[in-house]
Amino acid sequence: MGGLYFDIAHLFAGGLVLISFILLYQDRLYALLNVFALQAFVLALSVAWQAYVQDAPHLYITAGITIAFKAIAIPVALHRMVSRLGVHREVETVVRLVPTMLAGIALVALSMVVMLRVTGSADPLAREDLAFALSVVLLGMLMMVTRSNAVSQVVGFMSLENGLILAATGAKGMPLVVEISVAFSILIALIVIGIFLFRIRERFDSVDLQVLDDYRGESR
Amino acid sequence: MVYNVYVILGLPVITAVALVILQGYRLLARINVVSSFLTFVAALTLFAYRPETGTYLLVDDLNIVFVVLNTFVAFTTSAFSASYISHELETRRLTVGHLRFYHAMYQLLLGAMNLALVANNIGLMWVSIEVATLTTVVMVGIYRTPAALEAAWKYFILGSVGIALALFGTILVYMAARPVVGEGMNGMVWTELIQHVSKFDPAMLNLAFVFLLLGYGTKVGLAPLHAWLPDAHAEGPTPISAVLSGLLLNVALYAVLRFKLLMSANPGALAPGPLMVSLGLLSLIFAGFMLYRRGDIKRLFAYSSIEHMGIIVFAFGIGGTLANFAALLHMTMHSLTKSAIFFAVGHAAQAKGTQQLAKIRGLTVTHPFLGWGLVIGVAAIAGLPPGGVFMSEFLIVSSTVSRSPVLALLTVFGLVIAFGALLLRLHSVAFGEPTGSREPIKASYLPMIAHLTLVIIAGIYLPPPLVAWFQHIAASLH
Amino acid sequence: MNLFGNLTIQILQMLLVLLPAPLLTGFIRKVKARLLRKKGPPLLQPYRDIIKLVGKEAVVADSASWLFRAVPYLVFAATWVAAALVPTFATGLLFSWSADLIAIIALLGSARFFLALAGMDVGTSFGGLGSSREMMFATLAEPAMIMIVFSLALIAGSTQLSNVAEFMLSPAVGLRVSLALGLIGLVIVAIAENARIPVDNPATHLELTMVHEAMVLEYSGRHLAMIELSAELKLSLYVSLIACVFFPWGLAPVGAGIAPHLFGIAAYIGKLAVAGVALAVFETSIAKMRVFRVPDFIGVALMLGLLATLLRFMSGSL
Amino acid sequence: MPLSGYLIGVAALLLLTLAALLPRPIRAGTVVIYGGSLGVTAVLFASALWQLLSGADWMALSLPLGIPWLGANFRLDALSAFILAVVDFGAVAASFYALGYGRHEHEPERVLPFYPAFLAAMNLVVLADDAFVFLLSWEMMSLSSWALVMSHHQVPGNARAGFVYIVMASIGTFALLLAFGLMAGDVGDYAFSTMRAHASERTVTGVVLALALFGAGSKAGLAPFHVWLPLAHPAAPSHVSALMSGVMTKVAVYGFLRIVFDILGAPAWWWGLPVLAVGAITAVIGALLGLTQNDLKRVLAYSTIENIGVIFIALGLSLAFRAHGYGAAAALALTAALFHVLNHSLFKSLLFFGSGALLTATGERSLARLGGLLNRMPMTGLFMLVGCVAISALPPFNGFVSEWLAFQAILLSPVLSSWALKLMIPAVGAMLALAAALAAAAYVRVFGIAFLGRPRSDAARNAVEVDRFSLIAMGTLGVLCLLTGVLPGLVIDALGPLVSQLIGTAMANQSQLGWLAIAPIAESRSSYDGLLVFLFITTSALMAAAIIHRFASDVSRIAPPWDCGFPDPDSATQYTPESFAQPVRRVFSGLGFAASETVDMPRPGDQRPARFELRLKDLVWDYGYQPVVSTVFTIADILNRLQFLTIRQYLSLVFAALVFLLLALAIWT
Repeated sequence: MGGLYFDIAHLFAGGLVLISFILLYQDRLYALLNVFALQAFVLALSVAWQAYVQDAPHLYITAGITIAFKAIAIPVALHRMVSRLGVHREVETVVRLVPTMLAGIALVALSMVVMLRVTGSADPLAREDLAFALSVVLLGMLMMVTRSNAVSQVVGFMSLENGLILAATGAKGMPLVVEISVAFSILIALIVIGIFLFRIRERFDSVDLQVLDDYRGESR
Repeated sequence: MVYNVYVILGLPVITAVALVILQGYRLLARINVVSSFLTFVAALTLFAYRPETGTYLLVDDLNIVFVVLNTFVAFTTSAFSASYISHELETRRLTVGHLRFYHAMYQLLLGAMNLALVANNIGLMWVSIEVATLTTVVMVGIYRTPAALEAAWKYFILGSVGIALALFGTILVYMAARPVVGEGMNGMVWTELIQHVSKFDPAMLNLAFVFLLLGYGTKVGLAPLHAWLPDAHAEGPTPISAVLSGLLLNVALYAVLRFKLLMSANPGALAPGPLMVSLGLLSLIFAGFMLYRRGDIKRLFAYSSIEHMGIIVFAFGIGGTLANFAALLHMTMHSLTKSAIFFAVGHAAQAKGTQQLAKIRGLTVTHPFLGWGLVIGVAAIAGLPPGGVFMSEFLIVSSTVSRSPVLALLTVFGLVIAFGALLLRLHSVAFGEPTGSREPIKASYLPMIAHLTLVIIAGIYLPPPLVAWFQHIAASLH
Repeated sequence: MNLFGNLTIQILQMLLVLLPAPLLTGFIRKVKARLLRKKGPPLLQPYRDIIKLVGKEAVVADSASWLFRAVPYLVFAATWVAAALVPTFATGLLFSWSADLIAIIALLGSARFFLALAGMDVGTSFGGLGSSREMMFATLAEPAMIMIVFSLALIAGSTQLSNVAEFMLSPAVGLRVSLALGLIGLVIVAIAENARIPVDNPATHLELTMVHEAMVLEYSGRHLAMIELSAELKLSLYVSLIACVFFPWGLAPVGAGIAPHLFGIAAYIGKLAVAGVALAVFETSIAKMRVFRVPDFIGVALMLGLLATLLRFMSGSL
Repeated sequence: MPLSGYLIGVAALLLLTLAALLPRPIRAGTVVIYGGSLGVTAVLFASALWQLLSGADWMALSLPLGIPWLGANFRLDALSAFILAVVDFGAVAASFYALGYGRHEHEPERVLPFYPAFLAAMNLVVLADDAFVFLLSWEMMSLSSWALVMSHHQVPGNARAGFVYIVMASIGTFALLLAFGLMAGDVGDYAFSTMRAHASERTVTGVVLALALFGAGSKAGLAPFHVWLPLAHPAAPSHVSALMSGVMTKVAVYGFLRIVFDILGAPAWWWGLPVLAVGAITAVIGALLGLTQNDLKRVLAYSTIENIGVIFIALGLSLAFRAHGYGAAAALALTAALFHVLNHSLFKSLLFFGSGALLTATGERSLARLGGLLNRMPMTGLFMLVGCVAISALPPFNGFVSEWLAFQAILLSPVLSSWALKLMIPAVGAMLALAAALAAAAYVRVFGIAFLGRPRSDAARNAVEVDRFSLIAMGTLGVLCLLTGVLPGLVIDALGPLVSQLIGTAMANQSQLGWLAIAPIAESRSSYDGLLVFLFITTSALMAAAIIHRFASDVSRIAPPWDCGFPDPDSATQYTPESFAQPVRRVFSGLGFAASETVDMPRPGDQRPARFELRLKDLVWDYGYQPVVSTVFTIADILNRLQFLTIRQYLSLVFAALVFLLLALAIWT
């Protein structure tokens, strides 16, 4: 497999990490959703590329799912929900942006370090892919824990999951990728539905805990 | 060609479908029990006729024990749930519609867990554990009270993250395997992996194990990944609490074990022992302290589950034939005892109409049978003889102390802390001036009695075949 | 001959501690009176008291139990047996081996135990007061006594009084610090145990700090006589104990002829007289102390005993 | 009887437990259960005694139970035979007593099932020959006795007593578990025989000694681990209290003997020190605190602590002598300890039976509401008197003999070469004497307040004598207290075989001495003849009485008390238990307890009553245990915050764990 293939795959993977950073940087919900759609799109591209490189046609299905579901359906749904719930546009962050970005960079560095310890026995393409995938995963999680708004947390989770798909597709000849992506799509769908259902609370953070304590018979 | 394993997997699913279609909750409950029983019988036949290993399915010494235990507790729990649910109907906490859903989910959960146990394919295992989680999520939320929804939601989110981590770990394992066993399905087939693991890339394996331990550890409920567990136990229907504590935790534990095997089979990889030991100790001591401030009886025993999972993981981490044997024994005993406790607790909560410890007092006076059942159960789970837990804790501590006294001391510390808390609660619940209603409730004590009897017998006498079995596994786990 | 001889000696001994006991008390009273320039009661007054009391009817409180009537005899018996085992004029006592020094102390302990019970039997406030204080003194006096016994036993290599006495006679003794300490301690304990000044006042009935007399307040007639007699017996027991251990001169050795025994008796009488005078002088020269100072007083004895024992443990020569 | 016979006996007791679970008319149940236990334990006692006296050789047996590859091993040697005899005799007495006493039980279904189980467990502990069976039965013993303590769970305070008890017990068990783990070492074989075999290559003996002292000692009631005992023992029904105090503590002593004297191997020179120190402190603390209590059963419980202290002093001496190679002296000390084990089991059971009788007759446990009972319950009173004299270590009863032997052992200590021991042992001797004197005071107080004087409550005024069973049980024990006191030689000779089993040598055979006297080392050194002393006292007392009654007056007039001319009809002016203890309180305050008295005396003309307030503080609890408890709860409170985080915070926990592990990977691999 020539350098070109490698570079293109590399490009996509790196692009995903970059977009994750942009996600971290966003402070508006709509913008956030748009960026996420972009990430999903790039992911789809990279999956498709992998499908082509590994000539594994089933990966095209994954790519299709990604496009249809993550790049279009979910963002749209979330758009509508944001407007429906009238969640004020500001993404209230728990940690301010700058430290978050720094942490993100540190995480990327970390993932590089741990991943590059892996001997070259696995082919470099996979290694790089995995390194990027790991950073995307970590960044997604970072987003989940630094944003207190339900929507942005969903987005965080989905970008985390993008990282997983990236890794899965990067792993040459990995079976069950399609099933996995389907399963994850279902999962995300459930989460989104859940947010719709429980619009009582517009964030994962449960509302006043003291109230719940009365139900639980627990006391601080 | 032997079909029993397909029965174990298929029957629950078919039953689930049937339960969705059929009418009449008594019928549903009966079907539930019968089908669970049949599954159990089929699982028993595995001892006799073992299906040959395939790409997807594997029945070996290790998981056969899990399967049998799993199906047995599932069966007794379904019997308990029959009487429990009927009371819930009378008190209008659930509707018939809910029940249909509930029973279907119950069977689905059972099937998913069995699949996770007999899967020879780490991807398949992952998928089925996810399915199991989702079904339990739904059942935890079934009461639709804000607290229940809260619990379900928390469980759902944390579980999803855990699943994600586990998946990443799985991918990494595949990546590690691919250069050796080649591309395609083989890279995920357990038997292939364990054969060639010694040639895998250690660094990759280490990374994979970190993710798998955290991912499945979330399901096991190890601190600090435990957050979902207490609420899920407390807010769902009690049969589900029993299943969660008695079975689902074991299944996740089984997954961790499998990967521990991989790790320890690879010379280059860092030993999984220390990781598991420290996580186990952390969970043990942490849960021990958390027990003191509980105000909700089911949450109390949920934390005690965390504590015991900690002990088991600790013992597996210590390794060695003795400790592994003890860990397997402890796991079995914990499943039986804890589910028995939840049977008692469920009826007690129904009898008193509350789950708050402060409002349940003098149970041995008002409901002697439940009260003493609870006393025996808690005594057994706290490690008092003649419960089987006593034997396993004896083996764990005494086999640890000679190797590293400090660890043994820490373990004893945690055990004592937890013991104190449990007994403190037991005193207020079982003894003293009784409160609440005194009229008896109609309950099926049979499952509870069966479990407790087994536990007590096991504490004094372990049948040789079982022992041989455990020892064999323990040796293979090294 | 030997067995017979020892038997006679034993019997003589029993009488010899019993009969002069009242005399000793009378003698002490007389000397004290003289020291105070008083005439004092006649020397034989204690005998007269006892005989008179014995003859009178006994008044028993209606709330008393059978124990109240039994105690005087028990106390008397225990004290007498204890006294009979302390060599006074000869070492070869037939039954001396049946109880060693520790057992003798324990016998006195039994006597005290029952006396204290008797004090509480009638259910008056005075009785309880006496008993509780008596027992409190005992809690300190007994360890002190045991310590002294230890130091002695460690020197003499025996707790058997006859053997101790023999050892003390032998030149092996020499002059030892621990012996001196032991002597002082023993004297203190003796004063405390016999309810003498400064611990207690034997000559009064209506003093709030009284101990022994408060216990026996309800006794009368023959019972009181028994109590008095055993008190006097106890006093002479302690005197003869001190004499036997620290001043064993004149004790007739085993199997000696008649003459040594007579000499021994004479020596014993002499020792009693000396002790009486000394006690009288001591009691007239100091004042009684408050009850809660007494523990310190007895504590001194305990310390001395412990010190003596430790010295012995440390080196053989002290 | 073969060893299997004993196990069958145990099985029979367990069957009785099951039988007690069946529904039945209560009276019948009481008779069946206690009668059954009586029969079984009687057989066990007889055969154990025979085993001990006949010197039949040891028996071992292994059953396919317990830990599979190890099996359940049992052994009956001289030591276990002796303890077995003590245990089962106590059981016989208690069961017989309970035939009468058990009828007054309100909720027999909470007592009957656990009573036989308790007996069975104690028997098993003594028979066990491997660590697992030992600890299993040990913990069963705790568990069943805990259930018995909880039988009156609605009485305020009992629940707390039960809780403290079961927690302390299981901590002790864990200590023993660690000890056994260390002794098994890398061999990993928990059979005592194997441990004995590997005694030589053991390195951590000191730790094991400490663990054993803690584990067994906390069960026996050694200070400062004694706090549970005065709570738990009184809470149980009296016949159970008797078993717990008189017998179960002995099983604990057995545990210590088995581990330290038998399995652990040759002692180091310093082993004696901690044991002696702990024993002496325990003896004094127990005696002191016992003197300040008002609850009769609590006084008895504290005196149990005191006696355990005495036993451990003797054990410490024995260890010291043995370590320095003085076999005879070690044998003497050990004999003293075992003799005291026997004695204490006798008179402590007797006293608890008595307290039970008082409870039945008056419904009162507080001394302050008793009084004058000797006239109303003459037999009970007499037996209690015997018990009080015996436990106060006064001749001619048995308590004195064992303490006398202990003193004789102390007198031998100059031969020891170690200076620490030289310095320590005299002090220990003084504390032993102090404890004995304090005990005497305590029992004068108990008997004087409860049985003498005038009744302090209507309950005491209307008390009547108790049932025949109780009286016979108490009488038998009383007679035995006297017999073992006047015939100590026989007991010492009977103890010979097990002493030589543990030490290698035994005391010289006492039966050659004339007049049934005993001489520990040599007759020239010291000797004691309980029989003669007894005869002398009785004869001279009777003689004196006879002479006076015959030749002088035997008339006596019943009159109101004189009381120095200030007679007071009100029985409230009698000495109360508090006032009796006041002198000792004042003198010893600060040793283990702190007493503070406040007097509020109104000025002349002021109408309000004067008030005297007495506060007692248990220093051991306040400064030893309270801090631990509060620390645990503080930590629990701090950690409890983690129960109330938001989902996002929980996620951050997971995230933190992940990052931490990845960092670890990055750094350490």
